[in-house]
Amino acid sequence: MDLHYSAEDLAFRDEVRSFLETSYPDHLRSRASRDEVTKQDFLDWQKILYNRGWGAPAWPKEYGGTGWSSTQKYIFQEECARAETLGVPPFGMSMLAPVLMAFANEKQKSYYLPRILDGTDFWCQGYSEPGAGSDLASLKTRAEKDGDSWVINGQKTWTTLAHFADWIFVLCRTDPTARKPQEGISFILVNIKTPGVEVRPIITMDGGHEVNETWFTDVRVPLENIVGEENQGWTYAKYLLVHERSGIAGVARSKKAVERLKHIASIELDRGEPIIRNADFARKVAELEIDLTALEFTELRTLAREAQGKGAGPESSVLKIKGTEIQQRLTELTLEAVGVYGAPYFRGFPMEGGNQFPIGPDYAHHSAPAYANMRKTSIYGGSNEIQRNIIAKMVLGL
Amino acid sequence: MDLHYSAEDLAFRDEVRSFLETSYPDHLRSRASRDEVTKQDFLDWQKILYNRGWGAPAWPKEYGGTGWSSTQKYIFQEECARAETLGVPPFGMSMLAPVLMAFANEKQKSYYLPRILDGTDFWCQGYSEPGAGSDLASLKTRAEKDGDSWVINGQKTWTTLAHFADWIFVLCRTDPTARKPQEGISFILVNIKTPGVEVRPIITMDGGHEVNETWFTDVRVPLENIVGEENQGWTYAKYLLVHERSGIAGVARSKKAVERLKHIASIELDRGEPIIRNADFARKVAELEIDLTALEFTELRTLAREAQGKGAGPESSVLKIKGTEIQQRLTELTLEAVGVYGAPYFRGFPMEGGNQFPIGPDYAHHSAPAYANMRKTSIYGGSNEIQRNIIAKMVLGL
Amino acid sequence: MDFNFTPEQDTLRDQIARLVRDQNDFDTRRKVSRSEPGWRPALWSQFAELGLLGAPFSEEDGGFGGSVVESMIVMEEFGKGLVIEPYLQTVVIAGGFLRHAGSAAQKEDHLASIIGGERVFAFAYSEPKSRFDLNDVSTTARREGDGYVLNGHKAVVLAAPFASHLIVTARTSGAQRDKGGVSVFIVPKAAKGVSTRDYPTVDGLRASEVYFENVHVPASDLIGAADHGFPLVEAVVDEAIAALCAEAHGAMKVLNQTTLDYSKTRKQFGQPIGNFQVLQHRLADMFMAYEQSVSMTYMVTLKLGEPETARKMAASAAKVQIGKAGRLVSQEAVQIHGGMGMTDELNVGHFFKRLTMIESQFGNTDWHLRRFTELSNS
Amino acid sequence: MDFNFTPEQDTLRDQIARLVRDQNDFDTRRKVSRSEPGWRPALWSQFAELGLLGAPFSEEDGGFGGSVVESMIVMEEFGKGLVIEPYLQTVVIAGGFLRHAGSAAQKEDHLASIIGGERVFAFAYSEPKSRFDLNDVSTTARREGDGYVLNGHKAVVLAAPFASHLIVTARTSGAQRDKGGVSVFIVPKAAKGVSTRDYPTVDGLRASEVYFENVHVPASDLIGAADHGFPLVEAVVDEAIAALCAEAHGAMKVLNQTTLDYSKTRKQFGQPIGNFQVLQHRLADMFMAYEQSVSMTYMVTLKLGEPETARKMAASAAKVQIGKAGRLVSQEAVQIHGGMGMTDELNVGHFFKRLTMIESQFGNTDWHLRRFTELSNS
Repeated sequence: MDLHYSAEDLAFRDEVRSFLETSYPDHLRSRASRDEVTKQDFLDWQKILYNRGWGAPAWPKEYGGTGWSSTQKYIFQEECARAETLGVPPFGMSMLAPVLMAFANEKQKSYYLPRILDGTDFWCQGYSEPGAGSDLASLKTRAEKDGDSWVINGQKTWTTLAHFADWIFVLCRTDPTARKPQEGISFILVNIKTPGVEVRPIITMDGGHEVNETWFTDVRVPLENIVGEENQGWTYAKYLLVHERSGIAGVARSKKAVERLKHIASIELDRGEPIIRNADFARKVAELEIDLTALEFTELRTLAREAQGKGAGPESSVLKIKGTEIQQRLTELTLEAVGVYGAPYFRGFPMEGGNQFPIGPDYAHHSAPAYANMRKTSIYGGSNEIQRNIIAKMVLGL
Repeated sequence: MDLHYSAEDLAFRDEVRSFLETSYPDHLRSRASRDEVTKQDFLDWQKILYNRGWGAPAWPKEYGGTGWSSTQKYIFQEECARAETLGVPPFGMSMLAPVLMAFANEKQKSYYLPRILDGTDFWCQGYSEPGAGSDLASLKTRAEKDGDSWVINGQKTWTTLAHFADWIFVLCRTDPTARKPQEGISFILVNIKTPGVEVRPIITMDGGHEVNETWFTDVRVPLENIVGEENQGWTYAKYLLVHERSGIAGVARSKKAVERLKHIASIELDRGEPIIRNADFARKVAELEIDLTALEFTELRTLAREAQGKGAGPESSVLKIKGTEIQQRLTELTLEAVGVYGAPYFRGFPMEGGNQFPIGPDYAHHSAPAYANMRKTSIYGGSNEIQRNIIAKMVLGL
Repeated sequence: MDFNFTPEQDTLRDQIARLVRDQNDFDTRRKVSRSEPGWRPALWSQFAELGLLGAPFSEEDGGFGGSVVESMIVMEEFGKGLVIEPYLQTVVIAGGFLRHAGSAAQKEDHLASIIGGERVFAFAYSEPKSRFDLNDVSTTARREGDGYVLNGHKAVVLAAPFASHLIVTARTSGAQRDKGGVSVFIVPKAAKGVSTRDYPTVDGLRASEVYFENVHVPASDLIGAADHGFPLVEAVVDEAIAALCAEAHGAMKVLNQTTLDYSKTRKQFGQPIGNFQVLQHRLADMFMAYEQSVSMTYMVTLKLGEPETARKMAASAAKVQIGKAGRLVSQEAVQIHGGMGMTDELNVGHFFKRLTMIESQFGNTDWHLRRFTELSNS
Repeated sequence: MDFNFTPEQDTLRDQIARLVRDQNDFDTRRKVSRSEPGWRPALWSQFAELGLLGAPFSEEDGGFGGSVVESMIVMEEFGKGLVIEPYLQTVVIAGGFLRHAGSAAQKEDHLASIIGGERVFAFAYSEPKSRFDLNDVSTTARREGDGYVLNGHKAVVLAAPFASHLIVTARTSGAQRDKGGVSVFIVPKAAKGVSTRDYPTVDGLRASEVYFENVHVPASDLIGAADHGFPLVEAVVDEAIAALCAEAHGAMKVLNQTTLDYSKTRKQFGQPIGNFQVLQHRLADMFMAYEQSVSMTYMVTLKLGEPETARKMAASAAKVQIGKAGRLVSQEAVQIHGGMGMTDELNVGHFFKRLTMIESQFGNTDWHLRRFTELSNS
């Protein structure tokens, strides 16, 4: 047992760090703490990574990935968090791509994967439906064969960043007569410009626009747009859900956020002293730091198991639950730290003087919307209730 | 709306207070904080109350009770807690007696009730069985008619203070062919000296002896010892469970215990200062006090509803849950306050010098066993999980 | 001991409930809060006509002879409907200052206009660095001639965008955090030297940063004794806390009911999600949190007349309970609603945001826990 | 980065597990703990024969070349079996003092006897008023001639009833709570002037109040430098904390498994209670608490060699996590077992009591949270 990085890993860390210092552009630096990230922001960052050969840290070399070890991937994540870079949207890179690599035909792989890698195609995910949130298998969107096309009708919801997307991968019911709800589902790729696809924004309570409803009305796509076998989509969907869970804990980003929180708490005053000196507040920050340390080492243990080929398995539910609880707690404490200046609300109201909000300290502007927004993390990606069910069933055998 | 006591109520409070000051005997005063209360202690205290005419504060006058208003009963409880008197075991006084008053025949009432009132009979409760904890209806103890007798066979468990008891009221299955588990149960009174009754102690993890297993082997009791109708025992059992829930919250006792805790915390040192000045400890005590205030006013609201004849109903589950959580928390914080002297254990080991324990401060001696012992409160009387089920079903309609 | 409402109080509640239902449905409220001017003067006039704005004032003050209990009823019903009109600032707070310490002339000048709905007040007390401490006052009121000259910056003054008058705390002596030396003034917003920057708040209200630049205030607009305003501010704020608690429990009541209803209709895995025992227990916990909040609201409301220490402890205890309960209920309501709970379209998120803001209004949970602790162990 | 055990470490674990299973089943352990002398010297000899007592010592110290990882393995397995023999006090703590600061002569004198199982140590550091502060030392060591004279009272000295030697902290200079002026001594329990009052503890161990009355100690029994013992004590106690964390997670592992097994067999309302979703989620929470505890045990064990601040923060963080997890797991295990969990007859209550005592050993959760906070924000 040993905690230390090897000399090679340390050299790699320095390489990543210096790349981020020199290559991460200023115009994206200021974005990170802003309300809305634009599609162009994502494309710019992906292009920079791609040009460096790091367009897909988690992919195997044969598909243009880096072929990094899990320690290297971990270091890369750590350094990106440290430098507060934009995240890379997971839909194409970490969700669709592994499914394509495992189940798509050569033609599909050679067409779609490079376009994800270089940022040509922006993907989104068509899973949830209004009647099927955590209960994915009860989906109703239909795809019927008609000549050389699938004809898709139905509605998806919570389609994150669909308003940026070029493509959407859609779970469709292709055999309505199947005995079990999990059967008779297919995994189909749809160009979002196809006639009949309509993306309608859902505004969330923080005032943001991240998610959408996506409607399909007689949408015709070529039969060849199916991935893998007809009616086997549920298998691929599940593969996607358990694959590539590394990073789900968000440890590196949360560590950076703890730093930010402590910085804010060293400025905000309570009885004339920095609030970090308030015993109650300090205790809550310490508890959070300690929870995060526990999560970090649980993730490291998981990575070690994965590196031995043992697979993360349902233990990744622990990472999801604890990771999101910490992310939520961070926003709760940030809002608490900023006191009365958590109240002013600016989104959607024209600002004077460009990027600078006029009221209260910068770090306070987004604190209440961020708190509200992060409630989503215990709902999406399989709600934390579902994750506890998974632990009970898969780990504990209940 | 008004919080103040009427002049009559204030006069009553003074009367109770002065009675307790003059009449509560010294030899019981020292008992309250001791390991084990003896049967004689209970009898002594009941006799004093009886002689004052206050043997049964909650009973109607016709049965020798006080006929007090609910405010008066509340005041009496408050004052007893304030004076740290012994409690009165509920089995005869608050559990059996209301059932007898409602369902027993005149002969039974006139025989049993006066003997409860003056302390002649000490009762215990034969409800739970090894296979039926919270699921009372699945009980297996049988009573079969044989001539002029019931013949009882089976086993009850968690029979609190059965080792003090003269009598036990027993739920028995009298119709094994009934369609539902709730049917075919009868409510039978058994003199504990009857041949075939055997009381075996259960030692709990705190080292104490409060509960027992009670075995029935061909125990013969007269047919007339049944209360109410044959096979209707479940009705009476439920009546008993919802009746007389006042005091279940234990507010008055917990208020006194908070005082004791704060006293301890003003003596015990942390970094050379009383630990009550430690911000974390003080916060926890304050949260407890506040929770207790909320519970107190919830109980007062319940009493007000009851006084209007609206009945406490399933809301009493709130009192049970919150009341026991507070009682448990009190012992947790007391153990925490006493620091290293929570560890020494004395029960069952001969002590030098009589009542005085030799190691550490008096108030520390019982702190760890008390913490362990109070875990029972969220298990007994319908576990707190069952109480939440009741709220969900009966109050929320789920 | 009595926890019953009078028939008059029951009638008052029914009237408000009907008004809120008819005039302040969720869509209307959302539209009003997102357009100018951010409130409805016409609705305010209706409040006045119905007598709501005079409910807690004595008859000799021109009111309808009610008390803090009437304000509790109003605020609870307003909480159920997420009402944004500034009853708290105008009636509870400004009205409270006038009731407690207003001179005959001040009452004469302001009370009838409050009760009649002509004047709206805001309470300018917090400052960029004061956090929740009412004694932390950097705004100065310099004695000059027959009056005072105010200079300073007040932060997040709720209802200021549509207020005609401000209640302002300012320092007439002492250092920034001294408890002595605080004075309270009534300042017309139109007074020379008062300027504001107005903005919406996350919970759909409006607020301003208010700047005082050599604002001349006559001595007759000082409320109470100069330098001794702090205990008065504390007393009024404790009343505001009681009112906020009522608003919060009203909001929780609706949020619990909405969540309960949703859990009975929304199906997952072939059954209503309310069948799942985990959600049942969490809904039971939400119910308990609500019940305890009602209890604490009654408690603090009925103890507002107690001696200072008891009153403060009651207010802090209630604020702590309501803060925790509001957080539990609002977070669980969103969680149980799932994605739908996150949307701007349902009222759930709006209750969530209001309860979140109430938690920090007039001191957050930690702040009141500390105040309670200090009073309890002193 | 490596979280794997060596084959030798795996073998060590297997050996201990077998020994504990064969020699320390629940009934035996309970009987031993309740009769005199309250431990088993014969079992201790077996530990020595198996090499457990030398596992963490270097080969040059006569040990088997292991490290803190070996102690972690021993303590985890001991935790699973609620072993009462004083490995922590003798090997981890006394061994730790000797490893860190023992003179050649002291190592020569004591290490072989520890490894061979001939000497048993106890650590006399806490005092009636010191709570958890290692620097709070009233026991005095007055310089006299070539040695020291000790006077004082040490509280709740675990394992002292059967110890041959004591490690004692005493003040050689400074005031009661000064960090300077603390010195560490080895004192044979048989030394003149040492007296004890022995008693059992709630978790089935044995402890003593230890009194020093003009106890003469030669300077050669001072460990480390006079007056500078405090950092040494802190370092050794952090190692003891790591070992306690391992013991605690071992205990939690068994308690979780026992509770899980029970929930699969115990029936209520016609089905195993493990079918109830509320219990499923609580068992999931217990599982998570255990997993996080394992992680924190590894973390602190592997960071014992870090610079002082990092080491202390690691130890405090781990102790906080383990304290909370132990409380959650032990309380839930009792609750899920229902009445049976309350009895002396099942092992559940015994694990409950041991985990409860671990929570306060070497500083409770609050104490370590504060230490962590102070280090984190300094």
